[in-house]
Amino acid sequence: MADRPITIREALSAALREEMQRDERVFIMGEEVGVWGGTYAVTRGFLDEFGEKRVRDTPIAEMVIAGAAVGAAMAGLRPVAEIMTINFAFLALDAIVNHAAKVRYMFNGQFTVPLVIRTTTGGGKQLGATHSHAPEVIFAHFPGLYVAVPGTAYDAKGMLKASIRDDNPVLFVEHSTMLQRRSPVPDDPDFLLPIGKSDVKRRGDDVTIVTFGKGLEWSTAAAETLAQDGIEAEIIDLRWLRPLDLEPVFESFKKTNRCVVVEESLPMFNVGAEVAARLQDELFDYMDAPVKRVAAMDVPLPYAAEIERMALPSPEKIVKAVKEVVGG
Amino acid sequence: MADRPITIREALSAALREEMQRDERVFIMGEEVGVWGGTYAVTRGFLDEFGEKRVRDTPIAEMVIAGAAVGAAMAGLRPVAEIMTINFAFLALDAIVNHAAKVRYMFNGQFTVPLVIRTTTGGGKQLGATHSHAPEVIFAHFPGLYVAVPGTAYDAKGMLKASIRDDNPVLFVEHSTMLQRRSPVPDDPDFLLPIGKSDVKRRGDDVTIVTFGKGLEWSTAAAETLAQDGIEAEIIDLRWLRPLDLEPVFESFKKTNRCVVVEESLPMFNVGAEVAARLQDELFDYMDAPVKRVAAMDVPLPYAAEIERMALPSPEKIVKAVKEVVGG
Amino acid sequence: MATPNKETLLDWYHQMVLIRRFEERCAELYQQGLIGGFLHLYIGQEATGVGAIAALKEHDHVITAYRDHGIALARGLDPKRVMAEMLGKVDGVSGGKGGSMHLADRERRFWGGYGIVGGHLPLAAGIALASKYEDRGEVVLCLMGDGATNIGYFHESLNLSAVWELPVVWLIENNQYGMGTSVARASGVTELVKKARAYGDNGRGMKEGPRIDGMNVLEVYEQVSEAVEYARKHGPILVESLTYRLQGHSMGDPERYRTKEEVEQYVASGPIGRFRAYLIEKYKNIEPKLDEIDARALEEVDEAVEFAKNSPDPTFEDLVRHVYVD
Amino acid sequence: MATPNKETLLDWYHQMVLIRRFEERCAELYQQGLIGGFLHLYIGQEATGVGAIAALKEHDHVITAYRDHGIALARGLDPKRVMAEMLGKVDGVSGGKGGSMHLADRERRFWGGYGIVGGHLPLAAGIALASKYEDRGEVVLCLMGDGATNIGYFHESLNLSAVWELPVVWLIENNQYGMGTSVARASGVTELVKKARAYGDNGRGMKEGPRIDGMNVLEVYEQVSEAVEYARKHGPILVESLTYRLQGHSMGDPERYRTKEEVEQYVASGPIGRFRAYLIEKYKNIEPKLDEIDARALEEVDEAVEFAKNSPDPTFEDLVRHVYVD
Ligand SMILES: Cc1ncc(C[n+]2csc(CCOP(=O)(O)OP(=O)(O)O)c2C)c(N)n1
Ligand SMILES: Cc1ncc(C[n+]2csc(CCOP(=O)(O)OP(=O)(O)O)c2C)c(N)n1
Ligand SMILES: [Mg+2]
Ligand SMILES: [Mg+2]
Repeated sequence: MADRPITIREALSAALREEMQRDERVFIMGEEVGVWGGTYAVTRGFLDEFGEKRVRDTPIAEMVIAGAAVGAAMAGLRPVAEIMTINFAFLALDAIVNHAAKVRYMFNGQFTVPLVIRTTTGGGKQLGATHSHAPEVIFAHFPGLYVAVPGTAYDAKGMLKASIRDDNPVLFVEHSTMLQRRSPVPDDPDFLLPIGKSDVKRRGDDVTIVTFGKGLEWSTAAAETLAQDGIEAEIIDLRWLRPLDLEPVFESFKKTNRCVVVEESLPMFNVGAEVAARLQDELFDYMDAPVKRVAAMDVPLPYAAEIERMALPSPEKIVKAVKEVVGG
Repeated sequence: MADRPITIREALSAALREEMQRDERVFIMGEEVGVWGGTYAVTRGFLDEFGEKRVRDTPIAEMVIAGAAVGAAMAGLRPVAEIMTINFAFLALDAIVNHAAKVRYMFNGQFTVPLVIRTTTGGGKQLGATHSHAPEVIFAHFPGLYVAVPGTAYDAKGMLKASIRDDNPVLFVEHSTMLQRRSPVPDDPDFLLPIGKSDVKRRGDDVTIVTFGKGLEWSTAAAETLAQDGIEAEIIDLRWLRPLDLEPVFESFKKTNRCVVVEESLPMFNVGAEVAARLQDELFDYMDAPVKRVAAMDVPLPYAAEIERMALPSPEKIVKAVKEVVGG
Repeated sequence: MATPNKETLLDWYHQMVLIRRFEERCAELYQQGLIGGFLHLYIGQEATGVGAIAALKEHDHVITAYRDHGIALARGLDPKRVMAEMLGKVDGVSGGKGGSMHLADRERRFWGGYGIVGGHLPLAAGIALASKYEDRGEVVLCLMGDGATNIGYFHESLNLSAVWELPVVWLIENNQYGMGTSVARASGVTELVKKARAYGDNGRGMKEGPRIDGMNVLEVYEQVSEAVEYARKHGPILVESLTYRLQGHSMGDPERYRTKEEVEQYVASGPIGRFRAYLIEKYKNIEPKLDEIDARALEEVDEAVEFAKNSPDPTFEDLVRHVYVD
Repeated sequence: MATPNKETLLDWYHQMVLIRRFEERCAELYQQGLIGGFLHLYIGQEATGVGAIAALKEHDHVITAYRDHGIALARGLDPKRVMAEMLGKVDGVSGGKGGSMHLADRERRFWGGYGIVGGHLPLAAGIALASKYEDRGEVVLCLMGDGATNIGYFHESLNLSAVWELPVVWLIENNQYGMGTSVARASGVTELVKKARAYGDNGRGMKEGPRIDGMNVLEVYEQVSEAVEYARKHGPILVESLTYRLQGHSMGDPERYRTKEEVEQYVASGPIGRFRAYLIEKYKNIEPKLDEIDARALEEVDEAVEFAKNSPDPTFEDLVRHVYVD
């Protein structure tokens, strides 16, 4: 079947619809997933198509949204629970870490938690400090969970379908400012992408840019600017923070010997730290320059547009970092 | 006044008592801080000494323990709220990050949050997966908060007193297996240690060990073993994960050119990642070997003693890592 | 409780109209792209905010959720500075860093709007604790939506306030929906004030207060006044105000969860029209005065917008300031 | 509800005695350092666990907190494997990885003990949802302590179960203390079953069930049986069992929060003694049979310890297994 260009929103919608059609046990629950049609309109029409049993609006109660989804998954269903935004997932941290991620382990494999928790991440929308986090990295700290951070419609669809079919709990993190981004996506109802595989999004020999989610967009723009200056960046999209697949990063670095990590996370204890630490450990002899990191500034995000923008990564900041590592 | 060797428990107790005596606005609240005398007996006798108004037992309700403490702090008190163990602080993540850490910023400095949240961390006590975290690093990810991780009685006292007197919110993380450790501590009721200063705990020229909390104990034991082989380790105790003071680490590394980071955290997106990333960035030309990291294994902690031990750092693992970086 | 005289009633009328005009203007400015983020209007709920805050003393405290513009104005925050906050300017009450959801004014003892549903409830308990701890005799008025009564924060905060006998009036603004979810679809009990029964009994702990007509500013004032005095003397009380939001949850709400007819019915019985009719009935020849107030409110909003537009943007220095106390 | 015959009653007696002996042995093994971590004994609460679980069908579900040994044994888990878990051995019900607080047995539909207070309540709601979703007619019995009723999880879970009409019996084991905090010091309302009123009303949502004498296994059985049938037909119900823990919260509790006299009074009216007296009264010449059961229970515990001691320790492979489904 031919690939059609669709938006990330459509890709998510299609993935959910196909998996719900395929398997009766798959259902969705969360705030405003039903009557409203999803805060970001991802589940519009689902209530009519699948009915109240499988499209379940919940009270505003993140602890039980996550926790009840864990229980339902343990007991044989395949819930796709939605936490409206990752800011509110802080309230569900215990349910996610102590239960979703651990019941299998601590009961010695007796239980399985085939659960997907979908949520949206990211700042840049003038929502102020309580509503502008991109903290997916702190969830990825904990074993037992997978953390998906797709950056294209293609990835969103293949990764979400794979997450729903997988028997492990997945925190599926969509970027709220990217839902309108469009790319070709297979119609094939069995189109799946592997769990935990990063992806080379652009080829280049001069520098490796490691990124994910919104960082992909910024990095791609930066790469275009850099190309005009004759610097060809290779962009590795991690796609998953857990399992974290650094093989393609290592491969690339062996060629470029230079790396910049780009993410919307806060600047400390983040993905860039892990990537830099692993690179210097694994490929010490290949390092021609230190790994540089581009992340958000170390402040809560403010409301006012201009200063919010200053606090976030940008193609300009990436270009600057790349130029530092390629020297000159 | 002469320094007396006391335990960490006594140091914490003395710090709290002195600050409560000094300032009426300082009070403690939390589960079992009163009648029980503190789960770890840190506040034994406080109820009798200070009365019910200032020693407040709470229901089992971590969200409101943290959140009410934030409100009380904003309104002029200086609460020391206790979250029994850091495992339960997951339930308070929203109150800590969205409110304790951010109300000052998002309201443009109108409010001040002179709050200390005391909690205990760490595995190694056969408590199983829900009760055996050492996740202080995820809290340190967020600006607006300070995160203290003392490893000696001296530090515990000076840091806790400074935290109580400081006008910023501090997450004060005590290691539950170290409360009986003893060291000399000044009696001086104005003995304070600066916020955000790491400390050289051992001098040595061959390798820099960066650590905190329980890691200090393991690293000290490792250093003794290494000394027998003629390897002198310099141990830097971070003492705070936020503000993170890497200056002494850089100083040390300029001399040793080799570094191992030791922590009880999980292995990804942790303190070792940050330290390694910063070292390779700041002191690229001083690196004689990659920075190595010793952390917990990437599993939830199990109950059975022997395998729990395997999952945690140990002096042996540190010795091995050091020998790798010093070559040979 | 002081019986409101004519001047007071006209002041309330002014506040309600000012809020309405302010919110309408915010909607326009949002469409023009001058206000960003989420914008939650208070249109339809004016009587609750104005009546409840009128029941407080100067030294009492107010705290609410993100639907906070009306509360801020009722509490006497300067419309200019509130509007400047909407536009993200340095003269905004939160310096342009808080935005629509995060207004606050320490001077006016308005502790803020808060974006996390239920997240401000424990703060309210803590503020009340400080009042009690220092024997200040101050009460905290904590407003929240109907949807917020289902979150864990509600339970823990109300229970703590009951056990510690804290001076809080917990006021539910039941506007019948939390986003698109009606009360009956979100809560096991639909008379929300009954939730008090989980926190008190036989005169101990939480008091179950009244369910009041939140579209009637006088009733709100009277009932909340009693609740405030109860809280000042005895401890926490839960009150429910039945109201309605005439606009979407926030800008861009498709409003699939309710019918046009339902909304129109509430437009007809809106709090401002009702109060205006009451005043006309009560005081003869008051209409010119009311018209004058209407005109003044519009002017104030114009001035506020003007002020806000002329206020500078925050700078990099503002961005990095106030993360910590220096 | 089937009226229990003699055989059934003797079976309950056996379960209660087995639990008591098991717990006593655990205390010893803890002192000897063979059991690690925290150890929360069920001594004093046996009638609640045994009576409540007897009210379930095979296909129903049980879930509880960390005070779970008694519940596990009442649900028919093999004492050998439970003891092996205490000792952290591979033959333990959780392979030695869960420990005392985290027992579970999928076969017996015992979903586990959980260490986070209130953390298992949403799981119970989810398990009940699965039953309802697939029309299985199964009920979930979710036990919790009195202290757990104050945490946000309680509120959110009970409310969700009410809104979704989930087949759950929420059973509060009110042993009067959460660690050292008495019910009255922790909760605004002290008759905990009244908390149902926040989640239901007029036959809708949560049903307020009975407050029962949790020291009387027959009463527990009868009342919980009714509650289970209610839940199976209509949806959630909250039940409170009044009981007492005769030991400290966990090993090493200084017990400063209660007097010796209080404890002794409950020892005197303990559930096993009371039930034994009832049986002797009801069936003549039953005493030798009861003595035999007592002896058998002791043997079973001996065997369990023997088995546990002989079971191997988990290995590195166990350490790294089951983090994910492969
Ligand atoms: C913890 C949390 N969950 C979800 C949201 C998203 N959200 C914002 S407002 C809202 C509805 C709140 O309804 P209600 O409490 O009735 O207040 P109203 O908007 O009607 O004033 C939701 C779900 C949030 N801000 N915080
Ligand atoms: C969220 C959380 N907070 C605190 C604790 C520590 N803790 C363990 S048991 C307990 C008391 C629980 O009391 P209750 O629910 O009455 O159960 P009981 O121990 O009496 O059976 C506490 C505070 C915990 N395990 N989880
Ligand atoms: Mg509402
Ligand atoms: Mg109890």
